[in-house]
Amino acid sequence: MDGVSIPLDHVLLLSALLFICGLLGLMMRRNVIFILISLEVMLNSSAVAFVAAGARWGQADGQVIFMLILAVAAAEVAVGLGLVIQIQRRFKSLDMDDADRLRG
Amino acid sequence: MLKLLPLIPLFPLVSSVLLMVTTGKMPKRLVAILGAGSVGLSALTTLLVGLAFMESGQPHHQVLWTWMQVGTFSPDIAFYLDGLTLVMMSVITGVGFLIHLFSTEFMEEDVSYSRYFAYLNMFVFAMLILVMADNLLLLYLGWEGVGVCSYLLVGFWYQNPDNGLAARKAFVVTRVGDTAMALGLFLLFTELGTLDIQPMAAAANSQWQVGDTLPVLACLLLLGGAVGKSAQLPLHTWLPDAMAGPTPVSALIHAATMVTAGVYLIARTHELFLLAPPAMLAVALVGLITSLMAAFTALVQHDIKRILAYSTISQIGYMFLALGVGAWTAGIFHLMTHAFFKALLFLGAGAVIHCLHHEHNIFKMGGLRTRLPVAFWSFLIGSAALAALPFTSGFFSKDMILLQAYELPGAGPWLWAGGLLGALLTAIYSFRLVFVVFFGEAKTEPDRQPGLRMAVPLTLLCVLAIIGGWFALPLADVFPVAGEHHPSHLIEGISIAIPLIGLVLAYLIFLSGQLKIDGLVNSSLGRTLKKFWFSGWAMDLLYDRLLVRPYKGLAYMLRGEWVDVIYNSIVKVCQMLFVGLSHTQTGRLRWYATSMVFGVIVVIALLLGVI
Amino acid sequence: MLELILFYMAATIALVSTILALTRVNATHALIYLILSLLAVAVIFYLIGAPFAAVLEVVIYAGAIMVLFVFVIMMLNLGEKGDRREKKLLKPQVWVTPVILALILLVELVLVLSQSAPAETQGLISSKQVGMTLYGPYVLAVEIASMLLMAGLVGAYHLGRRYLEEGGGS
Amino acid sequence: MVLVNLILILLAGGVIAWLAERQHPLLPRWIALFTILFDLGYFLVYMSDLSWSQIAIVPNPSDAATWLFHYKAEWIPRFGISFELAMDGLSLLMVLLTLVLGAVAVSSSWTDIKQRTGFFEANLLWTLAGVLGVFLALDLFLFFLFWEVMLVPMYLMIAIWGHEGRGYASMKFFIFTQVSGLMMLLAILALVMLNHSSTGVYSFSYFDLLDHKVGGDIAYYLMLGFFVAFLVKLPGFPFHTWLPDAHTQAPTAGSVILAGILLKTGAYGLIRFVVPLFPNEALAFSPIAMGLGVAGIIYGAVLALGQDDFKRLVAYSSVSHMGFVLLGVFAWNALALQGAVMQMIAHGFSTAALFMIAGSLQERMHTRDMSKMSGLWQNMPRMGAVAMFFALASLGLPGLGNFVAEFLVLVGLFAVAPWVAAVAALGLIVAAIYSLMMMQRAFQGKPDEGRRFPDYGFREMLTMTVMIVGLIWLGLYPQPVLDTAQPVLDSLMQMVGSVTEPTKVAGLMP
Repeated sequence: MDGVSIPLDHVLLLSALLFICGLLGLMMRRNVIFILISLEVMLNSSAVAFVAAGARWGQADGQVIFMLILAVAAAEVAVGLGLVIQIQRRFKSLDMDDADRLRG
Repeated sequence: MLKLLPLIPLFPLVSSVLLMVTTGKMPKRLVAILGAGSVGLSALTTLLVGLAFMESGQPHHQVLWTWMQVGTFSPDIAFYLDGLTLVMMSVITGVGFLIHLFSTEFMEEDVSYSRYFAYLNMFVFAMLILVMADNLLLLYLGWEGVGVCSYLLVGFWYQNPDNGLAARKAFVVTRVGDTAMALGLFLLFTELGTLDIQPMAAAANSQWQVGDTLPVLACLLLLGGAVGKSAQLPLHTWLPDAMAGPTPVSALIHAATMVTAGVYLIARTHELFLLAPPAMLAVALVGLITSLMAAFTALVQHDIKRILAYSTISQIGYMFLALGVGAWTAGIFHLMTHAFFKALLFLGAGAVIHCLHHEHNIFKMGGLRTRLPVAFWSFLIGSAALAALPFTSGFFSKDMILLQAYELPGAGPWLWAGGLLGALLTAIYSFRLVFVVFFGEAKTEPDRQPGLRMAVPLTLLCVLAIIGGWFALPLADVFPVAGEHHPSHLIEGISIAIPLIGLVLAYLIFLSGQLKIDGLVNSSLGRTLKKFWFSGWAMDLLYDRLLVRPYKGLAYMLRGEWVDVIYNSIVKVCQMLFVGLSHTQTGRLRWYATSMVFGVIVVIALLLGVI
Repeated sequence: MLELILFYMAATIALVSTILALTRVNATHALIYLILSLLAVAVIFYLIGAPFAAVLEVVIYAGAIMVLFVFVIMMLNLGEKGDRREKKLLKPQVWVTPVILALILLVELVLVLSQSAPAETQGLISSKQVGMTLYGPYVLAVEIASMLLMAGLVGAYHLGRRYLEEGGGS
Repeated sequence: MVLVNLILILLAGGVIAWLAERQHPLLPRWIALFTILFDLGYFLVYMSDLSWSQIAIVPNPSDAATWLFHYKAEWIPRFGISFELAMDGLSLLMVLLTLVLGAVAVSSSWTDIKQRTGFFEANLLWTLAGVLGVFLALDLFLFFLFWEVMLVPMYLMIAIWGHEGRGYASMKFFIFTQVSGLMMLLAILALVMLNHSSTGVYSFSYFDLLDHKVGGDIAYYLMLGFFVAFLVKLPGFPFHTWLPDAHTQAPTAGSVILAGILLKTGAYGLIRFVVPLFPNEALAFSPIAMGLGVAGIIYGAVLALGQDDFKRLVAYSSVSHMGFVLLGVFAWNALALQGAVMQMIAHGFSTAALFMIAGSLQERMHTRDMSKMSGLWQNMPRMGAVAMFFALASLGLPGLGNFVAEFLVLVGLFAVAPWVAAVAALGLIVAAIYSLMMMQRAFQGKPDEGRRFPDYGFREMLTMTVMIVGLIWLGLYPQPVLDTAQPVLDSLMQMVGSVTEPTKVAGLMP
């Protein structure tokens, strides 16, 4: 298995495309679950970029960061889903626009 | 003996402070003794000092302490005694004492008896400082001091807002003049380096030539102060209103002493004025014009005190005329005789008012000749002196002024003619007063007779008003000697005849009624003119429209503080920004995410541009 | 060559399934597509020489985290009504601005990428290497991550407990 | 150490007064009075060691040994910040004024503060401590610190014990002072940085900064930074608008301190810092400064006439009077400078007294509106007489301190800029108008027979007598004050002497 043949640019491009998908989801969806999913996509895409960069230099740092991202994602999902439950209880809806208490 | 000089102002000062500190808790008798007695003591001391001065014949200079000293600016609290000072001091303490004595009875029923004497004594103190001052700054202290006392006394019955207005007017109008004078002081100090009068005169003589601009400017500024204090054009409007004060106050401050301070100032600084002929001419013209205007105004007034007030303005005009033509001694002489007869007239008027339920309108009086004989004789003698009937004191002084005015090369005869017109008018209005008030049928009955403390001062002043013309004033060393004059007999004769003509005219018009002037008075021109003169040539109206109202309007307009508009608009902008920005806080997650993306785009674009 | 083909296939699957996941109305469907996307990414990891990461991606991401999602969605019991409502929210006007912005961003990213010199991934990085690095220079990061996880745990417990105490969802 | 103790005593007294409220609510005012008098006594004891010959030494601004007292301790040596206090004739006068008026201020709020008395007196004492610090500090960092220290307690005094509009007034006061203070801080920092770049050492010390003057355009802006801070405090037109609000709303003691002492810190700053640190720039700026001074004199006087509120009137009169100080400082003339110093002291007395009268009226009538007053003299002759005295002082009656001050300023200014002096002299006329109008509206006119108010009692008369005697003394024998300030001003004149050649002032000559 020699991974020499995969061009880094393409991996990074994939990462960018995934990231933008996540971003679009974040911007368009109002359902809090989909927002969380979008966040996961974005985290994942950045993880791709890290791993690819690590592979480019033959260093393990990229994967280390990937693992940290995993930890962040896990924590985020745990808290985020807890919040989802609270939002559902409070607003009887998952629409984030109903939870606009922060409006100035 | 000369060392007693500082005691003279000290007596009234101490008395005044005592009266102020005890705040009316002193018994009236003691107040009277303290108030009048202190001035009496001053008068006695003045006599002693005067005798000593006559003996030595040398001007006496006495420094008490250095007022302030900054670099070369070091005015002292110091007194200077020469003939001029002595004359002024004698008038102030002498006439002042008589008026204080008169006041002890006149003000008997007033609740603020001790406040009255506190002010009056303070006035005497300030006036003495004014005339005794060795330098112009100390003179200015006295100058403002008498202004304040005048303010306090005009507004003595403060319960009536009209009196307050009159008092404020008196102070503010004179302050305009005072400020001009202060500027004059600045100029003199800046140019001559001292404010001590004698060194200053010497410095002026050595630094300036006759006809230079600076002395003219300085003298005109000093003249500004003088016209303010002495109620000359264009700052004369306060004096008639100042009659709101108690009548003895009018006699002391607004006839005998304070209003003549301007005359004193010019006489004191005559060496400067001699360097500035245009300023001298200005003094003469101001005096003449004022004197005529005031005389016309006095002709048509109803209020006994206002008539006397305009007459005072007119007479001071004569003094200015005298100073302007260089007749220094004559001016001071007239100052003195005027102090006698005008104090007499005012006190006489005071007696009439006192005994007549505070009636001021002369057309509501009449026939008082038999009912108030003391007042009648005072008025008669006073009016005779005022009109300059021969052998009264006023005759000598006024005659001297007119003759010296005639001598002046150039404008002399014109000034003389103007002066004669004034003398004619003076005779007419003064005897109009006498005839209307004391002859004819009685309209109001007096409810009392003047007591001893009123009668004695009146009598003494009557004597002074008659014999005052024979006094020899010790002014020879003070003023430059006037040239010998040889007036023709014609000129002299006219001067004597004019007042008599005026007397006869007044008799014919106001007493016998043989000369009918109703037609003249009731014609439209006559009515307009009468109204115009009655209002004091509409000067009050002019100032009201030109200065008072615009200033008040300005103050009212600005009171909301427009500068704050700037700061408030800064606040407004901040608030608008706040409101605007708070709209971006929609609370919507998508909106925040979108804005973040937008920001990221911008940042990356910037980076790309840089890369 | 095979790797390259595999890579492009996996990349296509990842992209398509992600797009599908984000456009679903039903949350459960979306999750299935997301798992598919994650698996595809795992393949890519494997291909670029990071087998350990690939394994973690499958086990933790696609396994643990997504299961968590599924549990919650089941707990919320959204059903048909939620789907209809969700459909209404996906109106075209909601799309326009985000899409434009996303496109601009994409262009920018591509520009950035095009400026870097072409390079390729190289060699395999063993799990040993990763482990050495992780517990070597990055040990502090591990500590921080552990604290983060702890905080997440506590937070999730706290939020969830109140829900349970108050008697469950609607 | 004397100087440090002077400040510490006040700070400690404040703490004690605060704590003492728990024992008895009336105790703090006695503690405050005692603290100030003790401080004054302590200072006088040390001052009595000074001889006139010592005071007459012209202090060399860059040689600390020529100053009367000097104290220096390291504070933050890394940035050249030290705890440096020093006193010369000018600060001596200011310290005396502060302590005397401080005692007067305590007396003026003897009865009208009923809530949280302890904290009030504590704030009062802390303000005084801050003011003393400002007058004594010679380290610019320390100076700025004290500048803020005096601000905060004053803000609290207005915000807590003020009248109906206190929120707005105190905020306005705070923001004006704070913003201008920030400008000064920027200028200080820039000055230190410039000094650092030329000498290589950081130093906030006045002496060091004096030795290395900055030049060029930047110096002009730095001068403006200082100038604006001091002008706001002075207050000079057009930065005066906080003053009427703050004065009107402050409790009596607050007004007394504000008018009597705090405003003087602005004037002091001009003399101590702006002119010596930036002589060239200040000279170039002086036409504008004079213009602002004259504008302040006239504007303040006009607005004073338009006011119904007794305190607002007095506040605007302050604006007018402080214009003379500005003129005096920027006339570049020994006479005018002396006048400015005299005005600082005389105005402190006269305006403080007028504010006390306003406070007494407010306490008795519960209004400051002069349209609701009339003929008060009838009921309160003593208060009326006192008010008359201070009204006359305020309009510049010769024989009282204000006249000496204004006359010296004008006579000095006249030599430099006659036309400016002529316009400023109009201030004498308009001052008469508003002062007398104030007397007329409040004390004269028809008395309201239905209402009776208690006249001044012993405590009030005692306080007022102190001020009256002070003003008469300043008016008739100001020499001790002049002599004390003279050496300082001489050194100032020497310092600027090199730049004030007649040719440079020529623009102002006729």
